[in-house]
Amino acid sequence: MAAEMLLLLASPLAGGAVLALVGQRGYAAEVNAGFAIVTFGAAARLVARVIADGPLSAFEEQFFVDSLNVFLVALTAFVAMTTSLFSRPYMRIERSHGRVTDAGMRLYHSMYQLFTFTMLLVLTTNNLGVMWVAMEAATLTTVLLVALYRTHASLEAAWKYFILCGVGIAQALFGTILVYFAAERILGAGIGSLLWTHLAAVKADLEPTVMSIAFVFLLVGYGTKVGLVPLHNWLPDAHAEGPTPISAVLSGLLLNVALYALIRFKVLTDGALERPFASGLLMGFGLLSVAVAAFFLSRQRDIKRMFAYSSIEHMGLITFAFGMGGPVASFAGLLHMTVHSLTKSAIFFAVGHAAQKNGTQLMDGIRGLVKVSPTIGWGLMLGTAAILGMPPFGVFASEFLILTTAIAQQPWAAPILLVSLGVSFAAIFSKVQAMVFGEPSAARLPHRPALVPVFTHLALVLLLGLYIPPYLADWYRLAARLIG
Amino acid sequence: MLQHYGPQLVNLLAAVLLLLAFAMLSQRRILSLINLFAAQGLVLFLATALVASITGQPHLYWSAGLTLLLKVLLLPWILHRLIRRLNVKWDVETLLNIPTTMLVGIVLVILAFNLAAPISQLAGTVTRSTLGIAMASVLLSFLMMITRSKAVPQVVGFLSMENGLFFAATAAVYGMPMVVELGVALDVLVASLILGVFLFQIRERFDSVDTRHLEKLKEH
Amino acid sequence: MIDAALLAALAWIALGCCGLVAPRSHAFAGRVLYPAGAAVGVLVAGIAGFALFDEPSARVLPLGLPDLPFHARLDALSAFFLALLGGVAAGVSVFASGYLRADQGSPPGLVCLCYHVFLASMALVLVADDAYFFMVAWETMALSSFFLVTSDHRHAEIRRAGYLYILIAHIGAISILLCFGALQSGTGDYTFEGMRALQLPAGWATLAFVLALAGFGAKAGIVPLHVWLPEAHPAAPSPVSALMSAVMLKTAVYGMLRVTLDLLAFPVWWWGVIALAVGLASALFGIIFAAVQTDMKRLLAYSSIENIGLILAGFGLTLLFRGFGMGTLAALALTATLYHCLNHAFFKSLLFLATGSVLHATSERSLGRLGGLIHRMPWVAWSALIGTVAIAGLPPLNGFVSEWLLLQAFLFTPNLPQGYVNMLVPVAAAAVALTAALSGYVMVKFYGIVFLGQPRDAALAQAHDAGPWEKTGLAWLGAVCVALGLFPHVVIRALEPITRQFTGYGISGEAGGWLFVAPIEPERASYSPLLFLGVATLLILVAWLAVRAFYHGRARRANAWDCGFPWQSARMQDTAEGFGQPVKVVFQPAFRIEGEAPSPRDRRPRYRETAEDRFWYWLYLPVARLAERMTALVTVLQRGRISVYLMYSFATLLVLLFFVR
Amino acid sequence: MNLAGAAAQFTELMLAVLLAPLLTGWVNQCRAWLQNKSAPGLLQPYRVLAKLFQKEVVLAHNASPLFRAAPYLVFGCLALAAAIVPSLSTGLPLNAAADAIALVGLLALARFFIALAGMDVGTAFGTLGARREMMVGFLAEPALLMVLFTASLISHSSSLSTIVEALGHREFVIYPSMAFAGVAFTMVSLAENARIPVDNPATHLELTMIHEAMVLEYSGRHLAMVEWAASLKLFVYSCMGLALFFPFGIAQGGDWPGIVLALPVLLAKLAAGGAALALIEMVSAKMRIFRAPEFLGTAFLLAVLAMLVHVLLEG
Repeated sequence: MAAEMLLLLASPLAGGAVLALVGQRGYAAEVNAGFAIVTFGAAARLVARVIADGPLSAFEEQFFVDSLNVFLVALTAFVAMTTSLFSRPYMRIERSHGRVTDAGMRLYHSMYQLFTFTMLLVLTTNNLGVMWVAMEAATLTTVLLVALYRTHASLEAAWKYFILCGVGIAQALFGTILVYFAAERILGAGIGSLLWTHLAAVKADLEPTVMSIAFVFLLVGYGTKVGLVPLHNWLPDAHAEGPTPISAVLSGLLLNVALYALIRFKVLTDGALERPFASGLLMGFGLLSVAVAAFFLSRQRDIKRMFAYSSIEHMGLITFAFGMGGPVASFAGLLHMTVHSLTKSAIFFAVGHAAQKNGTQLMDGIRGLVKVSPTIGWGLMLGTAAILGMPPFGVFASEFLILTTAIAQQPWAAPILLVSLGVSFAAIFSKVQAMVFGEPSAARLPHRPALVPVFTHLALVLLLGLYIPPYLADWYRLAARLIG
Repeated sequence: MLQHYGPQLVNLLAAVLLLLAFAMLSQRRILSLINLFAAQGLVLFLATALVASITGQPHLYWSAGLTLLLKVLLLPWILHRLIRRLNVKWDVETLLNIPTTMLVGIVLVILAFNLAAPISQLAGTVTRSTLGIAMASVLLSFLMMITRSKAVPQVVGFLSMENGLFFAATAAVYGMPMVVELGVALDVLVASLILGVFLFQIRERFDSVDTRHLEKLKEH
Repeated sequence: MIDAALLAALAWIALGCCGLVAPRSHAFAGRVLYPAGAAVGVLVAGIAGFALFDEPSARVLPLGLPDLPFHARLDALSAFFLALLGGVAAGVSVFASGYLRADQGSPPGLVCLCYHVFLASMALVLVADDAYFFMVAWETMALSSFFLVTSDHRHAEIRRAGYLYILIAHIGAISILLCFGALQSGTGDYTFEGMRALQLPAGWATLAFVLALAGFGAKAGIVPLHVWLPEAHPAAPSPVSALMSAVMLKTAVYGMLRVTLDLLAFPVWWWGVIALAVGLASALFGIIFAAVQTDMKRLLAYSSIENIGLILAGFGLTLLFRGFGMGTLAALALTATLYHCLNHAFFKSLLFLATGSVLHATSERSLGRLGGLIHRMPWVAWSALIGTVAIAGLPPLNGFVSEWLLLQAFLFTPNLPQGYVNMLVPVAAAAVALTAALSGYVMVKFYGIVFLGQPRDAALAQAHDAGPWEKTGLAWLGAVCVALGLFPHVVIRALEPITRQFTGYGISGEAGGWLFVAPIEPERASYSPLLFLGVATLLILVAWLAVRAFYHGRARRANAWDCGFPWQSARMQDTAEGFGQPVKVVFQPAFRIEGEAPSPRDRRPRYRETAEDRFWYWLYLPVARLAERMTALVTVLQRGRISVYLMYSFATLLVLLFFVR
Repeated sequence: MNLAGAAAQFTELMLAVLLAPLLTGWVNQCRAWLQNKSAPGLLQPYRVLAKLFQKEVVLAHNASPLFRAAPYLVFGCLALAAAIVPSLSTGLPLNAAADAIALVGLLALARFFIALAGMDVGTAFGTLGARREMMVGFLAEPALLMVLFTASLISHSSSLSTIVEALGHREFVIYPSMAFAGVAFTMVSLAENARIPVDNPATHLELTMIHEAMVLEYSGRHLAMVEWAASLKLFVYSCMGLALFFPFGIAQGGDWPGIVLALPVLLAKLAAGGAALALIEMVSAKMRIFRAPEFLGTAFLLAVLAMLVHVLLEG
């Protein structure tokens, strides 16, 4: 156990250090990918272990892996790997276009590894304080990457990202302190009262008032990173202006990780208060995010910005699902987490190449992709169909469960969901259709796109729509029971 | 003796902290803003040390030392260099005029105290009543960040919010476990370094560190 | 049985995937894959034919969600629609193998893939036995048909049509999804078994019914959700429009029947009134708009709306009788409904394919530039005549039989226990009669302008008749139309299992032997197409022979007389607009008419008139505007000022804190 | 079906086919008398037919086979219709083959083909006539159907012979609904048989003609068949009207003595009906073609009203 855990966390950390030291060489990208692959291997081993002998903890309980976070670990490691594979040719082209300096590449690679490390730390740590530290670190590692291009827009985006998330995360720290405060009275001072496992054991006796106030701070804090409306403002800017691989991992992974933290606290809070206080808040914010994001979509001109808003929408949907709770809804939420990060990162890969080919991120400048490059065109089309909840892709599976449960349990929410999903479908599909079909606007560019990641992701999403492997299913079920 | 006067002293320091928060809220000049921030750090250090000596918890001394090092010496020094390099010593005009800001601040303080009151009753610590003040200073720094339009004051607000959090930790629960304290401190340090880098980049792009220039990205 | 059906669907998918082997080869797709697809279609029809009288057979596939594997079940209802699918698919595929040429936008292999996936997904919709499997198949159907519609995506209007189609289809799908949600009502059991077992409270049942009506109606094209239909059908390649109109709309009907008659074991008579009203509205609307169209495929699309309306009316009547517990009459109405589904599938696909041949021969869709094609392409013309007579509801072909049954069902309504409904029924019957008569009008316009008269365009002289593959397809569909018209008792007997399943009664018992159809009892009403046709043919032959015998068969060719007008040109014939004029005048309020008439002193007089669909202005544009306004509203949130953003989170924090207190 | 029935059926059919022109002639004669012109003579239609059969056929160059087949088709359909309508006796074999709805369908079929034939040559008048004919049709047809529905609602059957038996051979009842139906039926049959006020069989005035315009291109034997079919149509409608509204003296089940008795009754009724028709044509004026929809719409509404009245008062 300890070994895999060590490898899992050490590999990206070492990777960050190494890449920072070697600097921008020809093989830096390969090294980056290599470390990512190693990390994924470690994650796979860890997953195997957890499947074999259940929840595990290591380093006197500082680290803890149960069915809830292990699948996120696997997902994170996997998407990090594929993204590194994608970023190899992509960033090389960016470099050759002179949009990035050598120093920038060095920063990019090492920060990429560190970012992976922080996310894995958030997921695996059992210590809520460390969780906060790692979350803040995740912001710090990505903020420079968002500003990688040093353009006006990217600097502005990075600045907003930094300030908003920094402030938000500070609230989360206050919340954490309050939780510690509540725990300390039962478990006594010391590290023990910050360990989630211990808290979960005694969650019923935690002081309700404190926990409710604490959860408010935590919601505002981590919710900012999840991108819940009205705390979402940093998200579209950061996604649109950063390099595409970073947009992919931000919306594919970081949001999930932040939501994961929120869920951990939700479990504690609802345990402390008898009434579903946290669940109610999550439902409300989730629904608000879905509705507002859907209406943002139709006016977008920048393609990455549009898909950033769609990420907000989907995070809202997931949050709503967890807020509803119950075996089906939580199951659906977890499934949606998985398929959303896979699909959305795949879309960002395709979008990145499309933007590179046409030399612009503005959708009016991108036309007739299937003519220019059928693989990119169909990749984008299918990815969009998937993210819009078209079967047989996995997103549909989760949306199916969420909606059917919603109308049965929260009928009032059903019309809102119906309208929002309809509006977002109308907005996104019209724009993507115009980009994919029709007469092309750009000539073929020489370079070959790296589309293996795209179609790998889409294939997985397709699989999840038609057939969920039993162990994965058990795993979701256990996690869903954990969330309640 | 100390056992008797200590808590009162802590409360006094807490009051000073709140006072400083208000002072920062009302302060127009960047330089004195930074000095106030340093003073806040100092008070925080004193409070932490005091609590440490009252409760005799070793790791609190560590965090006190950390505070002294980071908040009183390092960060103010960095900020001073920063504004010298960026030469932005001029006055900061606020988006909201000072008296209004003050009134809002007072409302915030009331809210914070109301929130903290029930919690403080539960607290087993000698310094229970200071939790409200900590929360208030956090909110006040937040307010300050909202009302300042220049980048540097926003940074200062951000850091002083961190101070408030530290104080909350110290006051409410005699400080977080050591590893967390260290982590937080590290984060704050890295954050302020990155902020510095940023300010320079922004400066060289926009020839100004006024965040009003950072309003291009929006929906039309 | 069910395994066979699933295997057939699988075979279709496999054929589609074969298309990707040689994506750019027309010969491979056209000469190998499509004929094979047709063979599978025949197979499917055969399987379904057996399954119709067989016990329902079910199968659980190891796919789908963990707690919800794909359940498939083949009962009489599914089998009936499956037979419909197979029969039509056979004809259309044979036609398609000759039809699809190089001039489409997408490579043929891709079109072939989408085409066969479309067929397979429709088959799966029909055999699905749990909500998830159903929805997956349903949306796959929508997606594949969307790609088929936009297969020639170089034209902006085709893309627009496809977009409108997929949008309405998706919103409909969401509402179907919510309907299933209401049907399982939180038990988490999504299988149809579970839903059957569940006894919903009245409110939930009604909610489910309304959602189902809206969702499936969006696919079926009932008013006011019909706007995609006249856009998508002309845009699609003709075999695809044939399949969509003939089969895909029927899957929507199937869904309605499945949910309402099977899953909702909760007969409420006024649901029937709703369905009846909506159906008749759609029928009249559709046929009135068909009468004023100038594009032959749009005309057929609107007539599809009409036929779906009639089907829905029959369905409503079924619900009405069922709600009042009149089993036999419900069986009669249901028989009429299903029979009309079958008929419409065949004659509408026949007509769409005929228009496809015309389109290929002349590359012209507008009625204003066609005419006289009966001389150039006799085969297409004569087979189209069969379809035309059938769709106009004239004896002895199949269209008449179903309308006859429907009217019979109406005739027996007035002993309902509900007074208002009794008042409503004569009006409804009148509406049906009017629709039927109007469809005769429309079809005379369609056939007369496309195939008869003088060519309105010089280019038509080069028009060629359809190729052998296309002829075969047309012949098959035409033959089925005739057979369905001449042997109704066979069909009625085949429908008996379904009516017994859902109403407890069958009407073929009284069907008066092999010669007569007598749904209730012979002295109430009877009809014998065979005798009818036999005597009519006899009389015609006798007349002809007598004339030949007593007089002579001489004929001389000369110019048309036309009251002695010397200069006769093709432009003196009625245009499509001209022929539609009376309907436009009589039903003026239904249209949104714009246009200008020339003043007597115009140098170059120009006449323009467009009759638009009011629903655009009543429903769709307002909705779009509303969405626009909402967008403008939320945009305020993202104004770019960081202090404001901070304020949002600050305010959120304070508000939450305040409410926690 | 027994042999006697078949024979009766055959008699009825031949009678209709042979008597139809006579009825036309009779109507024309009555009209001439009322206009106090000198009448052309009762057998004039037969002479016309004979003449036309003698003449050779002149076909337009682009007349299709459909054009040549149409007259026989139409004639066949109307002859069949004549056989279906119980004019002499009920319960004949063909009554079971087609009920009221099928009868309407049959008439529609005939209209359909004659209209297509009108469009086939592609002349201005042909299409004009076809369009107007169909315009008349799409309003007259449902009206006729509604009239028959009223009758079949009363007799709980849509089979014509059952209707007639129910109306004629039960104890006498006054049906208010049948009054409405009768008016509607009269209006419909005026329109359907191209009579004043909707059309005028006597003129070839371009702007107003309907039926004549449609068959303008026909000549020789084709025209003869068309004319014969037209008079058959008049005969069928008359018999239908008589069977519905004056269902007396119609034999049952095709028994010979009954038929022998029924024949003079029928002739008498036809004579009266023809005279009445001529009278109506005399007193009313030809209306503009665009008034026709209103006229027929009224008929349609009256027919629907008849059903409602039935449901209301007699249901």
